[in-house]
Amino acid sequence: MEVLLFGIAKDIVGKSSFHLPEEESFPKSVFELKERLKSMFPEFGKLSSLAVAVNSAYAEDAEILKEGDEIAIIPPVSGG
Amino acid sequence: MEVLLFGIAKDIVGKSSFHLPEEESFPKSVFELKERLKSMFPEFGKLSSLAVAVNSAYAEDAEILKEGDEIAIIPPVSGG
Amino acid sequence: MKDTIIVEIVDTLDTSKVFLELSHPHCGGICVFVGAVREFTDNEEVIALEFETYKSMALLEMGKIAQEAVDTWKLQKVIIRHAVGVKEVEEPVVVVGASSAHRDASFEACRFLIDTLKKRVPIWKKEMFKNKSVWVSAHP
Amino acid sequence: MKDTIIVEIVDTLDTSKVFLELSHPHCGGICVFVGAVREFTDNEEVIALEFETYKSMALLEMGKIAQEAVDTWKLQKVIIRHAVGVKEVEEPVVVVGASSAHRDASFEACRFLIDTLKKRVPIWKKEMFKNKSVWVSAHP
Repeated sequence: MEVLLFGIAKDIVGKSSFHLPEEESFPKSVFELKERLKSMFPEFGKLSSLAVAVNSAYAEDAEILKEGDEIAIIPPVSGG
Repeated sequence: MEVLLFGIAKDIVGKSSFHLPEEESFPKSVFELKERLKSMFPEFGKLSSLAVAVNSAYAEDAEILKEGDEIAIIPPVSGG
Repeated sequence: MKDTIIVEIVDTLDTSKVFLELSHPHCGGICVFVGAVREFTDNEEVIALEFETYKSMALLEMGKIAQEAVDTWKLQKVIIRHAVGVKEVEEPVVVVGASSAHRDASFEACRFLIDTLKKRVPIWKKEMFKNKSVWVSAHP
Repeated sequence: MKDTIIVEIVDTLDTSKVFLELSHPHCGGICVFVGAVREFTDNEEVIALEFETYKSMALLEMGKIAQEAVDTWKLQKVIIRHAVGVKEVEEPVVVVGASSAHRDASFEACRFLIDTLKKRVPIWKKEMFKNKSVWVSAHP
Protein backbone atom coordinates (compact mmCIF):
# COMPACT_ATOMS: atom_id res chain seq x y z
CA MET A 1 0.00 0.00 0.00
CA GLU A 2 1.40 3.34 -1.12
CA VAL A 3 0.78 6.32 1.18
CA LEU A 4 1.46 9.98 0.25
CA LEU A 5 3.19 12.15 2.85
CA PHE A 6 3.19 15.93 3.23
CA GLY A 7 4.59 18.62 5.53
CA ILE A 8 5.95 17.29 8.79
CA ALA A 9 4.76 13.75 7.91
CA LYS A 10 7.30 13.75 5.08
CA ASP A 11 10.02 14.84 7.52
CA ILE A 12 9.07 12.15 10.05
CA VAL A 13 9.24 9.31 7.53
CA GLY A 14 12.03 10.89 5.52
CA LYS A 15 10.35 10.62 2.12
CA SER A 16 7.32 11.92 0.24
CA SER A 17 5.58 8.58 -0.05
CA PHE A 18 5.66 5.44 1.97
CA HIS A 19 5.14 1.79 1.14
CA LEU A 20 3.63 -0.38 3.86
CA PRO A 21 5.65 -3.62 3.69
CA GLU A 22 3.73 -6.41 1.98
CA GLU A 23 4.68 -9.01 4.56
CA GLU A 24 2.61 -7.11 7.13
CA SER A 25 -1.14 -7.47 7.21
CA PHE A 26 -2.82 -4.79 5.11
CA PRO A 27 -4.58 -2.18 7.36
CA LYS A 28 -8.32 -2.56 6.81
CA SER A 29 -9.45 0.89 7.92
CA VAL A 30 -8.26 4.46 8.32
CA PHE A 31 -8.08 3.82 12.06
CA GLU A 32 -5.83 0.79 11.57
CA LEU A 33 -3.58 2.74 9.23
CA LYS A 34 -3.16 5.54 11.78
CA GLU A 35 -2.35 3.04 14.53
CA ARG A 36 0.18 1.30 12.27
CA LEU A 37 1.86 4.62 11.49
CA LYS A 38 2.06 5.64 15.14
CA SER A 39 3.64 2.36 16.12
CA MET A 40 6.20 2.51 13.28
CA PHE A 41 6.93 6.24 13.79
CA PRO A 42 6.08 7.39 17.33
CA GLU A 43 6.50 11.05 16.21
CA PHE A 44 3.04 10.82 14.58
CA GLY A 45 1.55 10.41 18.05
CA LYS A 46 2.98 13.79 19.10
CA LEU A 47 1.26 15.88 16.40
CA SER A 48 -1.64 18.24 17.17
CA SER A 49 -3.83 16.12 14.91
CA LEU A 50 -3.50 13.40 12.32
CA ALA A 51 -5.95 12.93 9.45
CA VAL A 52 -6.08 10.61 6.49
CA ALA A 53 -7.42 11.42 3.05
CA VAL A 54 -8.74 8.72 0.75
CA ASN A 55 -9.03 9.68 -2.91
CA SER A 56 -8.48 13.38 -2.10
CA ALA A 57 -11.18 13.66 0.58
CA TYR A 58 -10.96 13.55 4.38
CA ALA A 59 -11.81 10.05 5.62
CA GLU A 60 -13.41 9.02 8.90
CA ASP A 61 -11.58 6.49 11.12
CA ALA A 62 -14.13 3.82 10.21
CA GLU A 63 -13.63 4.14 6.45
CA ILE A 64 -12.45 0.90 4.85
CA LEU A 65 -9.36 1.07 2.65
CA LYS A 66 -9.44 -0.61 -0.73
CA GLU A 67 -6.58 -1.48 -3.04
CA GLY A 68 -6.14 1.24 -5.63
CA ASP A 69 -7.27 4.02 -3.24
CA GLU A 70 -5.06 7.12 -3.22
CA ILE A 71 -4.17 7.44 0.44
CA ALA A 72 -2.53 10.50 2.02
CA ILE A 73 -1.44 11.38 5.53
CA ILE A 74 -2.64 14.87 6.49
CA PRO A 75 -0.72 16.38 9.41
CA PRO A 76 -2.11 19.63 10.93
CA VAL A 77 -2.77 22.02 8.03
CA SER A 78 -1.45 25.58 8.17
CA GLY A 79 -2.35 27.37 4.95
CA GLY A 80 -3.24 31.05 4.73
CA MET B 1 -24.47 84.85 6.04
CA GLU B 2 -23.45 82.49 3.24
CA VAL B 3 -24.50 78.85 3.58
CA LEU B 4 -23.21 76.00 1.39
CA LEU B 5 -25.77 73.47 0.13
CA PHE B 6 -25.28 69.88 -1.03
CA GLY B 7 -27.32 66.95 -2.31
CA ILE B 8 -31.05 67.33 -1.81
CA ALA B 9 -30.52 70.61 0.10
CA LYS B 10 -29.25 72.12 -3.12
CA ASP B 11 -32.37 70.89 -4.94
CA ILE B 12 -34.69 72.26 -2.25
CA VAL B 13 -33.20 75.75 -2.35
CA GLY B 14 -32.43 75.62 -6.07
CA LYS B 15 -28.78 76.66 -5.78
CA SER B 16 -25.48 75.48 -4.33
CA SER B 17 -25.14 78.25 -1.79
CA PHE B 18 -27.61 80.41 -0.01
CA HIS B 19 -27.45 83.91 1.38
CA LEU B 20 -29.54 84.62 4.46
CA PRO B 21 -31.05 88.08 3.78
CA GLU B 22 -29.32 90.81 5.74
CA GLU B 23 -32.55 92.47 6.81
CA GLU B 24 -33.36 89.39 8.88
CA SER B 25 -31.79 88.91 12.24
CA PHE B 26 -28.60 86.82 11.99
CA PRO B 27 -29.17 83.32 13.48
CA LYS B 28 -27.08 83.05 16.62
CA SER B 29 -26.77 79.26 16.80
CA VAL B 30 -26.88 76.11 14.69
CA PHE B 31 -30.31 75.46 16.15
CA GLU B 32 -31.62 78.88 15.08
CA LEU B 33 -30.19 78.39 11.60
CA LYS B 34 -31.98 75.04 11.23
CA GLU B 35 -35.27 76.56 12.42
CA ARG B 36 -34.86 79.47 10.02
CA LEU B 37 -34.25 77.08 7.11
CA LYS B 38 -37.25 74.91 7.96
CA SER B 39 -39.54 77.92 8.10
CA MET B 40 -38.25 79.32 4.81
CA PHE B 41 -38.21 75.90 3.06
CA PRO B 42 -40.60 73.45 4.70
CA GLU B 43 -39.04 70.58 2.65
CA PHE B 44 -36.11 70.62 5.10
CA GLY B 45 -38.50 69.47 7.83
CA LYS B 46 -39.31 66.33 5.84
CA LEU B 47 -35.75 64.99 5.56
CA SER B 48 -34.56 61.93 7.54
CA SER B 49 -32.07 64.18 9.30
CA LEU B 50 -30.56 67.63 9.00
CA ALA B 51 -27.08 68.51 10.19
CA VAL B 52 -24.96 71.62 10.01
CA ALA B 53 -21.21 71.80 9.58
CA VAL B 54 -19.23 74.77 10.80
CA ASN B 55 -15.74 75.09 9.34
CA SER B 56 -15.88 71.55 7.89
CA ALA B 57 -16.87 69.80 11.12
CA TYR B 58 -20.27 68.63 12.40
CA ALA B 59 -21.71 71.23 14.80
CA GLU B 60 -24.01 70.67 17.76
CA ASP B 61 -27.30 72.60 17.88
CA ALA B 62 -25.94 74.80 20.67
CA GLU B 63 -22.87 75.92 18.72
CA ILE B 64 -22.73 79.69 18.23
CA LEU B 65 -22.23 80.96 14.68
CA LYS B 66 -19.63 83.65 14.07
CA GLU B 67 -19.17 85.87 11.05
CA GLY B 68 -16.56 84.35 8.76
CA ASP B 69 -17.49 80.77 9.65
CA GLU B 70 -17.85 78.40 6.70
CA ILE B 71 -21.34 77.04 7.19
CA ALA B 72 -22.79 74.05 5.31
CA ILE B 73 -26.12 72.25 5.40
CA ILE B 74 -25.65 68.48 5.56
CA PRO B 75 -28.71 66.51 4.49
CA PRO B 76 -28.66 62.71 5.12
CA VAL B 77 -25.35 61.41 3.78
CA SER B 78 -25.30 58.39 1.47
CA GLY B 79 -21.73 57.66 0.42
CA GLY B 80 -20.32 54.21 -0.16
CA MET C 1 8.29 55.31 4.10
CA LYS C 2 4.72 55.40 2.86
CA ASP C 3 1.99 57.11 4.90
CA THR C 4 0.02 55.16 7.49
CA ILE C 5 -3.22 56.80 6.36
CA ILE C 6 -4.35 57.53 2.81
CA VAL C 7 -7.67 59.36 2.32
CA GLU C 8 -8.72 60.59 -1.09
CA ILE C 9 -11.64 61.83 -3.17
CA VAL C 10 -11.02 60.89 -6.80
CA ASP C 11 -12.78 61.01 -10.15
CA THR C 12 -11.91 57.42 -11.05
CA LEU C 13 -11.10 54.62 -8.63
CA ASP C 14 -8.24 52.28 -9.44
CA THR C 15 -8.54 49.06 -7.43
CA SER C 16 -5.44 47.41 -8.87
CA LYS C 17 -2.84 48.82 -6.47
CA VAL C 18 -4.69 48.80 -3.17
CA PHE C 19 -2.99 45.68 -1.79
CA LEU C 20 0.43 47.05 -2.69
CA GLU C 21 -0.50 50.33 -0.99
CA LEU C 22 -1.59 48.47 2.16
CA SER C 23 1.38 46.09 2.24
CA HIS C 24 3.72 46.33 5.23
CA PRO C 25 6.38 43.92 6.57
CA HIS C 26 4.61 43.73 9.96
CA CYS C 27 1.25 42.80 8.40
CA GLY C 28 -0.04 39.29 7.94
CA GLY C 29 -3.59 40.36 7.10
CA ILE C 30 -5.04 42.89 4.67
CA CYS C 31 -8.81 43.29 4.33
CA VAL C 32 -10.31 45.49 1.62
CA PHE C 33 -13.91 46.32 0.81
CA VAL C 34 -15.01 47.74 -2.53
CA GLY C 35 -18.46 49.19 -3.07
CA ALA C 36 -19.67 49.16 -6.67
CA VAL C 37 -22.73 50.29 -8.62
CA ARG C 38 -25.44 47.64 -8.57
CA GLU C 39 -27.82 47.25 -11.49
CA PHE C 40 -30.98 46.99 -9.39
CA THR C 41 -32.45 48.72 -6.34
CA ASP C 42 -35.64 47.07 -5.12
CA ASN C 43 -36.02 45.44 -8.54
CA GLU C 44 -35.82 48.77 -10.33
CA GLU C 45 -33.10 49.14 -12.93
CA VAL C 46 -30.41 51.69 -12.05
CA ILE C 47 -28.86 53.50 -15.02
CA ALA C 48 -26.11 55.20 -13.02
CA LEU C 49 -25.24 56.74 -9.67
CA GLU C 50 -24.07 60.29 -9.23
CA PHE C 51 -21.91 61.17 -6.24
CA GLU C 52 -21.41 64.65 -4.88
CA THR C 53 -19.27 65.68 -1.92
CA TYR C 54 -18.37 68.55 0.37
CA LYS C 55 -14.75 67.81 -0.30
CA SER C 56 -12.87 69.68 2.44
CA MET C 57 -15.12 68.26 5.15
CA ALA C 58 -15.24 64.77 3.57
CA LEU C 59 -11.45 64.52 3.63
CA LEU C 60 -11.34 65.67 7.25
CA GLU C 61 -14.01 63.14 8.28
CA MET C 62 -12.28 60.35 6.36
CA GLY C 63 -9.04 61.24 8.10
CA LYS C 64 -10.72 61.14 11.52
CA ILE C 65 -12.33 57.75 10.80
CA ALA C 66 -9.01 56.32 9.55
CA GLN C 67 -7.23 57.59 12.67
CA GLU C 68 -9.90 56.10 14.94
CA ALA C 69 -9.35 52.74 13.22
CA VAL C 70 -5.55 52.96 13.52
CA ASP C 71 -5.86 53.76 17.23
CA THR C 72 -8.46 51.07 17.96
CA TRP C 73 -6.89 48.17 16.08
CA LYS C 74 -3.18 49.14 15.97
CA LEU C 75 -3.19 49.07 12.19
CA GLN C 76 -0.12 49.55 10.03
CA LYS C 77 -2.00 51.12 7.14
CA VAL C 78 -5.47 52.37 6.27
CA ILE C 79 -6.97 53.53 2.98
CA ILE C 80 -10.27 55.31 2.41
CA ARG C 81 -10.83 56.40 -1.17
CA HIS C 82 -14.15 57.55 -2.63
CA ALA C 83 -15.10 58.46 -6.17
CA VAL C 84 -17.35 61.34 -7.21
CA GLY C 85 -19.26 62.07 -10.41
CA VAL C 86 -21.42 59.77 -12.51
CA LYS C 87 -20.67 56.04 -12.13
CA GLU C 88 -22.16 53.25 -14.19
CA VAL C 89 -23.09 49.68 -13.28
CA GLU C 90 -20.11 47.61 -12.00
CA GLU C 91 -17.89 50.68 -11.55
CA PRO C 92 -16.22 50.84 -8.12
CA VAL C 93 -17.23 53.89 -6.07
CA VAL C 94 -15.47 53.34 -2.75
CA VAL C 95 -12.43 51.41 -1.53
CA VAL C 96 -11.62 51.00 2.16
CA GLY C 97 -8.88 48.77 3.53
CA ALA C 98 -6.79 48.02 6.58
CA SER C 99 -3.64 46.00 7.19
CA SER C 100 -2.62 44.56 10.52
CA ALA C 101 -0.49 41.86 12.10
CA HIS C 102 -3.42 39.42 12.34
CA ARG C 103 -6.59 38.95 10.34
CA ASP C 104 -9.16 39.67 13.06
CA ALA C 105 -8.11 43.29 13.31
CA SER C 106 -8.05 43.84 9.56
CA PHE C 107 -11.59 42.48 9.13
CA GLU C 108 -13.03 44.44 12.07
CA ALA C 109 -11.31 47.65 11.03
CA CYS C 110 -12.38 47.32 7.40
CA ARG C 111 -15.99 46.84 8.46
CA PHE C 112 -15.75 49.86 10.77
CA LEU C 113 -14.31 51.99 7.96
CA ILE C 114 -17.14 51.38 5.50
CA ASP C 115 -19.92 51.49 8.12
CA THR C 116 -18.66 54.74 9.60
CA LEU C 117 -18.00 56.32 6.21
CA LYS C 118 -21.63 55.66 5.30
CA LYS C 119 -22.81 57.33 8.53
CA ARG C 120 -20.58 60.37 8.70
CA VAL C 121 -18.75 61.34 5.53
CA PRO C 122 -20.51 64.16 3.61
CA ILE C 123 -21.01 62.38 0.31
CA TRP C 124 -24.39 62.17 -1.39
CA LYS C 125 -25.57 59.58 -3.87
CA LYS C 126 -28.30 60.09 -6.43
CA GLU C 127 -29.80 57.00 -8.02
CA MET C 128 -30.68 57.59 -11.65
CA PHE C 129 -33.48 55.36 -12.93
CA LYS C 130 -35.07 55.44 -16.37
CA ASN C 131 -37.69 58.04 -15.52
CA LYS C 132 -36.58 59.63 -12.28
CA SER C 133 -33.65 60.24 -9.97
CA VAL C 134 -33.61 60.01 -6.18
CA TRP C 135 -31.22 61.25 -3.48
CA VAL C 136 -30.59 58.08 -1.49
CA SER C 137 -31.68 58.09 2.20
CA ALA C 138 -32.88 61.70 2.04
CA HIS C 139 -36.38 60.87 3.25
CA PRO C 140 -37.56 58.44 5.96
CA MET D 1 -19.89 34.72 -18.68
CA LYS D 2 -17.14 34.32 -16.09
CA ASP D 3 -17.25 31.47 -13.58
CA THR D 4 -19.00 31.92 -10.25
CA ILE D 5 -16.18 30.12 -8.45
CA ILE D 6 -12.46 30.42 -9.05
CA VAL D 7 -10.09 28.21 -7.00
CA GLU D 8 -6.42 28.04 -7.81
CA ILE D 9 -3.02 26.98 -6.49
CA VAL D 10 -0.38 29.23 -8.07
CA ASP D 11 3.35 29.88 -7.86
CA THR D 12 2.95 33.66 -7.70
CA LEU D 13 -0.11 35.57 -6.52
CA ASP D 14 -1.24 38.60 -8.49
CA THR D 15 -3.52 40.80 -6.36
CA SER D 16 -4.07 43.47 -9.01
CA LYS D 17 -7.04 41.93 -10.84
CA VAL D 18 -9.02 40.40 -7.99
CA PHE D 19 -11.67 43.13 -7.86
CA LEU D 20 -12.17 42.92 -11.62
CA GLU D 21 -12.51 39.15 -11.31
CA LEU D 22 -15.12 39.52 -8.55
CA SER D 23 -17.07 42.31 -10.25
CA HIS D 24 -20.67 41.56 -11.23
CA PRO D 25 -23.57 43.86 -12.18
CA HIS D 26 -25.71 42.52 -9.32
CA CYS D 27 -23.02 43.16 -6.70
CA GLY D 28 -22.79 46.24 -4.55
CA GLY D 29 -20.19 44.81 -2.18
CA ILE D 30 -16.90 43.01 -2.72
CA CYS D 31 -14.78 41.95 0.26
CA VAL D 32 -11.28 40.56 -0.23
CA PHE D 33 -8.74 39.30 2.29
CA VAL D 34 -5.05 38.91 1.49
CA GLY D 35 -2.67 37.03 3.76
CA ALA D 36 0.97 38.02 3.46
CA VAL D 37 4.29 37.00 4.97
CA ARG D 38 4.92 38.82 8.24
CA GLU D 39 8.46 39.67 9.32
CA PHE D 40 8.06 38.51 12.92
CA THR D 41 6.48 35.55 14.73
CA ASP D 42 6.54 35.95 18.50
CA ASN D 43 9.32 38.54 18.12
CA GLU D 44 11.48 36.16 16.14
CA GLU D 45 12.54 37.28 12.67
CA VAL D 46 11.10 35.23 9.82
CA ILE D 47 13.32 34.93 6.74
CA ALA D 48 10.70 33.30 4.54
CA LEU D 49 7.74 30.93 4.53
CA GLU D 50 7.60 27.79 2.47
CA PHE D 51 4.22 26.41 1.41
CA GLU D 52 3.58 22.88 0.29
CA THR D 53 0.27 21.37 -0.80
CA TYR D 54 -1.51 18.16 -1.71
CA LYS D 55 -2.77 19.87 -4.83
CA SER D 56 -5.58 17.61 -6.07
CA MET D 57 -7.18 17.51 -2.62
CA ALA D 58 -6.53 21.19 -1.91
CA LEU D 59 -8.38 22.23 -5.06
CA LEU D 60 -11.31 19.95 -4.19
CA GLU D 61 -11.49 21.34 -0.63
CA MET D 62 -11.24 24.92 -1.87
CA GLY D 63 -14.06 24.21 -4.32
CA LYS D 64 -16.24 22.75 -1.54
CA ILE D 65 -15.61 25.74 0.72
CA ALA D 66 -16.37 28.19 -2.09
CA GLN D 67 -19.61 26.35 -2.90
CA GLU D 68 -20.64 26.35 0.77
CA ALA D 69 -20.14 30.13 0.82
CA VAL D 70 -22.11 30.65 -2.42
CA ASP D 71 -24.99 28.58 -1.04
CA THR D 72 -25.00 30.21 2.40
CA TRP D 73 -24.74 33.85 1.34
CA LYS D 74 -26.15 33.80 -2.23
CA LEU D 75 -22.90 35.17 -3.62
CA GLN D 76 -22.35 36.15 -7.22
CA LYS D 77 -18.65 35.31 -7.23
CA VAL D 78 -16.02 33.71 -5.01
CA ILE D 79 -12.26 33.45 -5.36
CA ILE D 80 -9.85 31.31 -3.34
CA ARG D 81 -6.28 31.42 -4.58
CA HIS D 82 -3.25 30.17 -2.65
CA ALA D 83 0.44 30.35 -3.48
CA VAL D 84 3.00 27.58 -2.94
CA GLY D 85 6.78 27.62 -2.75
CA VAL D 86 9.08 29.97 -0.86
CA LYS D 87 7.61 33.41 -0.08
CA GLU D 88 9.48 36.34 1.38
CA VAL D 89 8.35 39.10 3.75
CA GLU D 90 5.43 41.18 2.38
CA GLU D 91 4.68 38.70 -0.40
CA PRO D 92 0.99 37.73 -0.62
CA VAL D 93 0.34 34.03 -0.04
CA VAL D 94 -3.45 33.77 -0.12
CA VAL D 95 -6.32 35.77 -1.61
CA VAL D 96 -9.95 35.04 -0.79
CA GLY D 97 -12.88 37.19 -1.86
CA ALA D 98 -16.63 37.29 -2.27
CA SER D 99 -19.04 39.59 -4.05
CA SER D 100 -22.70 39.99 -3.18
CA ALA D 101 -25.62 42.37 -3.48
CA HIS D 102 -25.00 43.88 -0.04
CA ARG D 103 -21.90 44.32 2.07
CA ASP D 104 -22.90 42.18 5.08
CA ALA D 105 -22.84 39.00 3.02
CA SER D 106 -19.52 39.81 1.37
CA PHE D 107 -17.81 40.43 4.73
CA GLU D 108 -19.25 37.33 6.41
CA ALA D 109 -18.46 35.11 3.43
CA CYS D 110 -14.91 36.44 3.10
CA ARG D 111 -14.26 35.74 6.76
CA PHE D 112 -15.70 32.23 6.40
CA LEU D 113 -13.49 31.56 3.36
CA ILE D 114 -10.20 32.35 5.09
CA ASP D 115 -11.16 30.76 8.43
CA THR D 116 -12.31 27.54 6.77
CA LEU D 117 -9.35 27.42 4.39
CA LYS D 118 -7.04 27.55 7.40
CA LYS D 119 -8.88 24.66 9.05
CA ARG D 120 -9.42 22.30 6.15
CA VAL D 121 -7.33 22.89 3.04
CA PRO D 122 -4.26 20.60 2.87
CA ILE D 123 -1.57 23.26 2.67
CA TRP D 124 1.41 23.29 5.02
CA LYS D 125 3.53 26.26 5.99
CA LYS D 126 7.11 26.06 7.20
CA GLU D 127 8.49 29.13 8.98
CA MET D 128 12.14 29.65 8.17
CA PHE D 129 14.06 31.51 10.87
CA LYS D 130 17.77 32.28 10.90
CA ASN D 131 18.83 29.03 12.59
CA LYS D 132 15.84 26.71 12.29
CA SER D 133 12.65 26.00 10.43
CA VAL D 134 9.31 24.92 11.90
CA TRP D 135 6.14 23.38 10.41
CA VAL D 136 3.45 25.73 11.72
CA SER D 137 0.79 24.21 14.05
CA ALA D 138 2.25 20.71 13.76
CA HIS D 139 2.64 20.29 17.49
CA PRO D 140 0.35 21.30 20.37
